[in-house]
Amino acid sequence: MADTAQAPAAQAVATVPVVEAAGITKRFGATVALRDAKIAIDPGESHALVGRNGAGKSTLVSVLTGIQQPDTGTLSFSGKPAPAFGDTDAWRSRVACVYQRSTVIGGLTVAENLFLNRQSEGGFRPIRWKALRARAEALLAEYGVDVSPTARIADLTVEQRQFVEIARALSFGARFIILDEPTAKLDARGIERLFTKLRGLQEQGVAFLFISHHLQEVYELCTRVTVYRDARHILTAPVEGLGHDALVEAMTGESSAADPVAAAAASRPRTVGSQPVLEVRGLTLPGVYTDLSLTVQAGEVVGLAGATASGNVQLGETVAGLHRPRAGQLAVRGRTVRLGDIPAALAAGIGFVPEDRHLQGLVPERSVAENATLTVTDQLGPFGTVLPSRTRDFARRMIEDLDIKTPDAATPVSALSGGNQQKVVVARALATEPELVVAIRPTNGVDIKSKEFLLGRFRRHAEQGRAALIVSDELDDLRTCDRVVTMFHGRIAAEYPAGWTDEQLVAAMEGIAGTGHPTQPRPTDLTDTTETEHERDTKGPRHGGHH
Amino acid sequence: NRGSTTASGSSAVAGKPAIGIDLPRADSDFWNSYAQYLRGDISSQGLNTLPISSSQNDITKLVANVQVFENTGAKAIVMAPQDTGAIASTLDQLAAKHIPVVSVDTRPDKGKVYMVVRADNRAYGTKACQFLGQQLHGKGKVAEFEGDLTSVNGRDRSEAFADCMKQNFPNIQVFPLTTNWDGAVASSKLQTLLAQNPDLNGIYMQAGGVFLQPTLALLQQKGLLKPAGTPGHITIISNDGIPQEFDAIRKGEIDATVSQPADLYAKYALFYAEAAAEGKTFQPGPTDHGSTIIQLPNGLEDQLPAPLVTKANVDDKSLWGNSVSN
Amino acid sequence: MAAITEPGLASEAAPAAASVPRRSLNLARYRDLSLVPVLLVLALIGFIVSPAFLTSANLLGVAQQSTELSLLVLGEALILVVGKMDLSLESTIGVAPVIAMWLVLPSHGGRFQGLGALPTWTAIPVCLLVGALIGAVNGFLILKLRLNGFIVTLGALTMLRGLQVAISQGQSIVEVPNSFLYLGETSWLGAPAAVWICLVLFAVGGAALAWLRHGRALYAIGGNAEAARTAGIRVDRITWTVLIIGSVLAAFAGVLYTGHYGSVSADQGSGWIFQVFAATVIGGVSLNGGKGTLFGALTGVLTLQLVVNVMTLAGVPPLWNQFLNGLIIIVALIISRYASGEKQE
Amino acid sequence: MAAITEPGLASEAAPAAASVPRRSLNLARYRDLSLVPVLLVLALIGFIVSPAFLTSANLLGVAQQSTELSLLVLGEALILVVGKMDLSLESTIGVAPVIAMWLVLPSHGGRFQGLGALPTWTAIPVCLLVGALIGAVNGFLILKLRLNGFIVTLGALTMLRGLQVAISQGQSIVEVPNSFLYLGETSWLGAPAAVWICLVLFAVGGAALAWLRHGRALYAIGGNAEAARTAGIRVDRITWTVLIIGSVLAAFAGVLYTGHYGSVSADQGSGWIFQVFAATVIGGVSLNGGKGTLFGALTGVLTLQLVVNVMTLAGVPPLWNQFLNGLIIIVALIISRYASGEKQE
Ligand SMILES: Nc1ncnc2c1ncn2[C@@H]1O[C@H](COP(=O)(O)OP(=O)(O)OP(=O)(O)O)[C@@H](O)[C@H]1O
Ligand SMILES: Nc1ncnc2c1ncn2[C@@H]1O[C@H](COP(=O)(O)OP(=O)(O)OP(=O)(O)O)[C@@H](O)[C@H]1O
Ligand SMILES: [Mg+2]
Ligand SMILES: [Mg+2]
Repeated sequence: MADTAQAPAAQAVATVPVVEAAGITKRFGATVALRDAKIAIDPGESHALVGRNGAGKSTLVSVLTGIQQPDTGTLSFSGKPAPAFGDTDAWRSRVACVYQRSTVIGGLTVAENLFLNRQSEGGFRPIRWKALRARAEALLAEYGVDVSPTARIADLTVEQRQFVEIARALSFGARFIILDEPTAKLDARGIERLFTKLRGLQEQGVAFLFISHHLQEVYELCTRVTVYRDARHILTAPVEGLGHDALVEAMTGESSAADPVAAAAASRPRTVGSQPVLEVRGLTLPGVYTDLSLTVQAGEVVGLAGATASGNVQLGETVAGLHRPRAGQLAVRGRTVRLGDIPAALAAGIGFVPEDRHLQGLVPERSVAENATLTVTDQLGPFGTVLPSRTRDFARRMIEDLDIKTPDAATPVSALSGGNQQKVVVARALATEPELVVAIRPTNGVDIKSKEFLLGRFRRHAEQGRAALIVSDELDDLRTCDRVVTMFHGRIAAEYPAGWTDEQLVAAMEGIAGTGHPTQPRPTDLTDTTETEHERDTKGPRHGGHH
Repeated sequence: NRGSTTASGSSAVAGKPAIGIDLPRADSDFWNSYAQYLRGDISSQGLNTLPISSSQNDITKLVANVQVFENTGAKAIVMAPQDTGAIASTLDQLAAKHIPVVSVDTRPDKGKVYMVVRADNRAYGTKACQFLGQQLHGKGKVAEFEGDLTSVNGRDRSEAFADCMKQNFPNIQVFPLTTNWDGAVASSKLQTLLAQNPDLNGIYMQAGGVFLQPTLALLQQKGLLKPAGTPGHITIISNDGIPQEFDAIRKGEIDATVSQPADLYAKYALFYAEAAAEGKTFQPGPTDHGSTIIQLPNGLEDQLPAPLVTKANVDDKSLWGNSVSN
Repeated sequence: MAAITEPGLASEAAPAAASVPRRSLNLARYRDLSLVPVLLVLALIGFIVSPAFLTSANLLGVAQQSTELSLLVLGEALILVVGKMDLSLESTIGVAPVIAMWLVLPSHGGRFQGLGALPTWTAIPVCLLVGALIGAVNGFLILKLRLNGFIVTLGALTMLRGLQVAISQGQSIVEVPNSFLYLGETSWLGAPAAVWICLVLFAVGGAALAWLRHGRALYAIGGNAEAARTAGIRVDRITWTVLIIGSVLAAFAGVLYTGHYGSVSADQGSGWIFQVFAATVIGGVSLNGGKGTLFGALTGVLTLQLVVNVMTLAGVPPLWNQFLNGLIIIVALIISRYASGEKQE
Repeated sequence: MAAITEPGLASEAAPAAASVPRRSLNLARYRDLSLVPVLLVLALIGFIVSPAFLTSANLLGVAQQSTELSLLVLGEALILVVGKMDLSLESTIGVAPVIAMWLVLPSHGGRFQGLGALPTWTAIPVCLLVGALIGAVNGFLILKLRLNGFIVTLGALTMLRGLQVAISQGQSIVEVPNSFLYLGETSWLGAPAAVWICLVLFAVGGAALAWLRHGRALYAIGGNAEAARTAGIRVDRITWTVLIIGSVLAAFAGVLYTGHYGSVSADQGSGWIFQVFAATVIGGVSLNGGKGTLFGALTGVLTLQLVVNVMTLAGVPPLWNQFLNGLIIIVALIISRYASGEKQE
């Protein structure tokens, strides 16, 4: 492998793709995940793979990394046929990968996860932990992630975990690396750090397959792009010269409407009702946020922006009843809501889209219908009964309403692609027709069309005289909002009416906004003890009950 | 902490040698009666005993308890090893330490014992066979509730019963049913058997304490519980001699039982233990209490009488089942 | 999975979505019938080995023998679906009746000394109450103290059995209140009362799981407790309730047992928990929670009981009895696994 | 949790990373010591109730009585860490020696008829081989046929016990090969050989789990098998190996048991599995896999054994024996849960 780095060798293999897959077909029972799909990636190129949810991207990844065996098709690395299925070591020597699903082990330390199955040369060679920890520390430093190698993954934030995943994948020294939606779990600052690292590797001639639903990232990083649609290969073309709209059209198969911003702006009603839907007064959750007040008017879509440790997510969760704050009160349509009581919050008319759909959002084995109606089981029949017919009809309505791509209402939700799973979670939240819907990173891992759709859906919800609170750090999400409130270190940093610039908002999230915050520690900076506090305190409610 | 009190109490009991006693299990009628007799005799004879332990039918617990007796200065040990094989090495250890052992109810396969106090389980089986054979005039169908295949006593009874039947009553068809000493299992298997052979006319249950009530309940439901003497009556002989069986005999629900003398077990276990501690010795031959001592390869055995109890002698006061204190 | 799709959904879905493969749908429908083939095979063997097998007497006998076990299985199935475990059921079936009798039976006369603290008619209610109490305590230890459920209930298993021995002084109680005996002895419409009662309880339970809001919640909680919580389901409260119901069912099984066998033996139910789990799991209920139906669990019980019945009829040599028993469990497991086409765990 | 962080970590980490919260670090250090307080309390009680407690004779006795159980616990701990379960260990400890003797003992003379198929010296190797075979079969059923491990091994438990009964005809085998007896009888440096052997095995196992890649793989697999697979760990192969090792350890426990008690009894080890799980789990090994240490498991065994020892010394009335036993398990569980400050489940 190493010799391919040298110029002459590189010349020799230049024409031979590092990976070439052709005629790949993969079925999962009913669903065809890949139909006669192909892809070819040249040495040293950064190749983007885009497509709507369920297009088959991740499936291709699992085929390229030897996790799943294709039903048909040929696969070769640098001209040589792919290793036998199951010969994991051989696969890993050819391709490293950051999977869409987390592959770190919560019980183990950061150091061990980084070097999992490579802690020592041989299976029976003793592990030298000190050295290992040192290597881990060095490796993490490259990403500016300040986590102790001795910390347990379970105690890390989502973003820190993602960086451990990335660091591990990139540390194999492979000449070909796959990243399946690596930025989905990162905030702006984190994405920056990732890209600097990737560019470094690009210069060393490492080839990438980069999957993302953020097209600007594609333009930023990649030279060529391949588009999949409905499990088929649609096109492969150089990125420059391929316009945003053309790309979206290729992905969706329909000429794309105006971009989400415009769409949202156009549909934005000038008449924001004057009676408040949500009133938050002086909420305090020790170590997370202090004395927060916030009001959301009827017809309003409010964005609650903030970096990882800003406490915006916990505030959203508190409104939904997940945490019981120490002080403050919360009223919906003027009626105060019992704090820290999820059922009470629901009853008061608060719908909730949790941050992590796998941990908090879905019952994987259960059907789409049941997941979508989980919050309204009291409306599906008399005397506490749940009538199958009503359940089905209700579910069918939600499936149409949010155009969820599923074979049937009875399909277990685990068989849906990421984006469609997210839609089911949103369906669950909207099912109660809540006065206020609290959505945390609602477009996480959702394709561009669905993203437009979901944001538009929240907008429509607001226009029916209700309101939406969108907790996120993704600018796309926030653009659709009438107002954006930014938080920093558990306090409200600034507030922007529509029409803010990206710079303004990013700055505010980083704590550089006018509001007096002298220091601006990196969001993932764990050396700040107060933030360490956040991490542990907020884990409890959010990840408790998941074992 | 009863440990120390017993110890101090014992010093009051003018220097009598300390006896360690282990009960095999706490969840059976028979062994609880045995335990009660033990306590009675201990207090009445003012014996010096270490705290009584229970090994919950687990040989490893028994060995652990015996080890404690060793370390707390037992001069003799009374035990009832339900597993007669696995006690071997422990007996050797005790022999090495010159601590005599009285084994109640079971006869260790190996290892030295001072005295085995038990009624002959093979005799149980034979007596039951004889009784049934005569009652059924040598022909018919008999169900046999065997205990646990891993239990020595159960096996002795089964074998003796089978041998006797084969020799003396070839025309009686025996259906052996393993039950692991579980009344529910016995009941369900009997129910199945009755469906298969409605003309069943005899039952031998190897442990009345376990099988009596479930069997009676089943026959009751099936309307097969006819008093002795009336046509269609199923002849039942049980084993143990617990009061419930006597009641059943009086009511004519069952015909007989073999009384396994819990009182004598307790009495002579203590008697021999004390004798052993004081260094007395015994010879094979008849004893003063209507039993005979026989020689074993690894010690002596006092084979206590196990009378057959029928309507005729069911009210005999000398039967322990009639004098048991509850 | 079909074990957990809404009733009717799978069937009616077929026309609705052509995209849905027939195969998975069929599996869907068969999932909780996966033991039926096993039952048929057993029935066939039974029929071959003895004409007595197909007599109503025999089959009713099997049914009656299944009652107590099936109630434990019913309770355990509910508990497993909600994602917990309770081993102590096998002791509850014994200790609950004993405590009840200890409280109601007179303190003198009769071999077993009760307290006579309560009138005799209260025997059954008290018994059930004791069951509820046991379930509540287990729930407290598991849900509030967050102790490991498996091992807590394992401790409870030993402790409750010990309590029974201590109270009954290791003796079986023979003079039992008539209310107990009644249930064991009467038959309605030619079948033992206990059988009818069990059928009704299973029907009610099955209906609740399929059509009741709180019933459905069990699957949600078992499938992903955190997701259920964020959906506004009172996870702890419902789980706790289920644990209590399970123990009450076990206590009621104790009532039937006592009536059936006419006495409370000191080791009533001991060692049953293995059978309970075997029946529940070969019946298609997942140990990881969120999967399975009561109907499946019921077929599990019947399978185990039929095995014993057939082996007795066939007159299997006692020495090989236990071996065959274990072998058949495994074979049944394999058959049901392939009949349902689903990987377990 | 320290249970699975690297050795020495706790101590070194403190300076290394100020960023890691001190609290979790202390937990880390205490996690597998969480039973030590319990042991101390027991020792104290023992010391109070009887002077005989602190004698070397008594303590060595406890140690020796722990040996067989501790080997089963060692095996079960490994299997639990890798995320599986094996109930059949309690039968393997009995059936493996029996089969071995059946093969080596002469076919006539002696109460137990063997086949005399193999020379006597092969007794122990054959016994271990049988163990390996059992583990391999379990592995096949669980990993290849994808059957539910809990229930497969439950079936195996019954089946193997039945096999033992069938072969030994329910009798205990008294004339055992000397190689078996030797291990049970000899002592080295004043302590029984069995004790030394167990200590060594635990030390080896603990070291492997702490310092070997294959050892660490167990935690990875138990923690998240999918992730482990993507990391290139041969999940099935390693799991299978662990299952085999577990059964071999059980077979070896059978050898020690036979030597210790001078015979193979037909119900050798039956009912032990509860104790095995109790010891393992109160020792801090998680039933969900990926957590726990062998040292913790060992403290679990000692706790259970000390309880029996102390209760006997204290002369607990036999009727309350079992009750206390269960109660103490639960109390120990509570203490260790709060000592480690971790939610179980
Ligand atoms: N294990 C599985 N079982 C059944 N169906 C599956 C499985 N994995 C994927 N699918 C189906 O295959 C299709 C492709 O899934 P895949 O995850 O590759 O989409 P994707 O392009 O990665 O979507 P996303 O952008 O949301 O990640 C989807 O329809 C999905 O439902
Ligand atoms: N991790 C947590 N942090 C803060 N509060 C919590 C947490 N878990 C539960 N609560 C509070 O405990 C109460 C119960 O919430 P939960 O969602 O657990 O419902 P439940 O426990 O099933 O019902 P119950 O209220 O009867 O306990 C609610 O008020 C909830 O806010
Ligand atoms: Mg994907
Ligand atoms: Mg709660």
